[in-house]
Amino acid sequence: MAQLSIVYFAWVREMIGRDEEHIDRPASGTTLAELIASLGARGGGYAQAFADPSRLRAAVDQHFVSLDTPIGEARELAIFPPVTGG
Amino acid sequence: MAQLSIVYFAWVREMIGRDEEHIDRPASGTTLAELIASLGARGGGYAQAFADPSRLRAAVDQHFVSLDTPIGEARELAIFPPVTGG
Amino acid sequence: MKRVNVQSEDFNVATELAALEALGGGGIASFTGVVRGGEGLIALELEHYPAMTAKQMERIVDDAMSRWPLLGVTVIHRFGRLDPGARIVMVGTASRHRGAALESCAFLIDWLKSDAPFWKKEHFADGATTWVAAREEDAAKAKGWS
Amino acid sequence: MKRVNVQSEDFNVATELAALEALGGGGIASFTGVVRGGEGLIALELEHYPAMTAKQMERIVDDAMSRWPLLGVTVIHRFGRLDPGARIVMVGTASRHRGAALESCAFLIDWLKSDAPFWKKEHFADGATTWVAAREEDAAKAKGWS
Repeated sequence: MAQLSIVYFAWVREMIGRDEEHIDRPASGTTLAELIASLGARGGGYAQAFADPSRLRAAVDQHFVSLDTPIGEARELAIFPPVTGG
Repeated sequence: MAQLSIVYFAWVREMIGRDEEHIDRPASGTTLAELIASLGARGGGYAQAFADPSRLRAAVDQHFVSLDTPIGEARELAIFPPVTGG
Repeated sequence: MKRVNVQSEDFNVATELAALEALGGGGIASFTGVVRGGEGLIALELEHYPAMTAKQMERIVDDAMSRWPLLGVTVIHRFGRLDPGARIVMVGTASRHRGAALESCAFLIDWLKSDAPFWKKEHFADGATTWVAAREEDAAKAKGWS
Repeated sequence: MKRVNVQSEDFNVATELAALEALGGGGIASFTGVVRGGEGLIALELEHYPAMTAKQMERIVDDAMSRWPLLGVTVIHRFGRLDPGARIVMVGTASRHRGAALESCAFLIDWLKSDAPFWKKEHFADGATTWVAAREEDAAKAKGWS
């Protein structure tokens, strides 16, 4: 089964307590929202970080995407709060 | 009779061949357009510079004004082409 | 000329602007963002997504260069821990037309705010820290360009 | 901070921007205009109306400061004979809000173009000279702010 790297930034990273992990990639039709919900079900920091998906943003293979995007053949998923650069 | 300084800039100055002169100030109700027409009547460089008043701009006592402004109690009149700074 | 840099060290605005001036364009616009002090702030920490940041900034710059007739664009964004008064970001644009230089500069900084993967954390004198919240206004400004 | 200067000598953009950065505002915008070369141009000569120029530039700066919440404005305009590539003018603005800094910078350069008493004469390699004609577009841009 293909692997998916997940990287976390800012308070998402801090709540989860890690900046990266590797999981078996779920079926290609799985949306990011569904994957995030399944990660949240782990409880603890995950549940806390992913309690309100409207506060989350994501990028797949370094492109911003909305949470209703299917994971497809993604190799890297990033989950983070809205950006605040500039 | 009160004196009026007239200063010229850019091609107006070059056509007239001087950058400043002093005249007796005309009656306060005289508009700049009327004064410019009377200067143009001197002929030569004046006639050439003032042939087309739509190409001229003016300032009275260092404030931009339109040519239909009366000369009033002005002490310094400036006549020049549209500005091209910046 | 296209120069995009993500770096922890400071940059020299004068050097960057001189390179843009040398392109012979006539007009150079710039914006520099610095860490605002006050209210007990002792440091601003900038986290970013290294695999994505420079790539994403290149995309934004390419977009600006396709929208305006630009001779050069420089975008530098710092990351790491910055003191109050430190420079965070600069955008510089050069064009034959002042409007193009000014508008593209505003476009770029608006898009960096809403579309570059950076996150700011404020550190205060009392030990408190806060992740800066994104402002809806910033997202709206960026969308206003599309 | 308000700094308005009309001078024949060059200015140092870095020094000017550093003074604006030191105001603690968070955002500094600038525009620098340089003499465009090409088409045989060997010099640009800027004539101005000394009794009026600085006064008029002060008025424009005061207007900008009443429209936007600015911590500092710097406007420097040169006169005299300038070589291709030489700096002619710079506008710098500092504000807590990047929008205010960027917009007021654009406002100021638009107004300098239409409302500061300068005239440009181009000198060409073949000895020809031309007074630069005002562009209606510039007057329209300035009026667009009112």
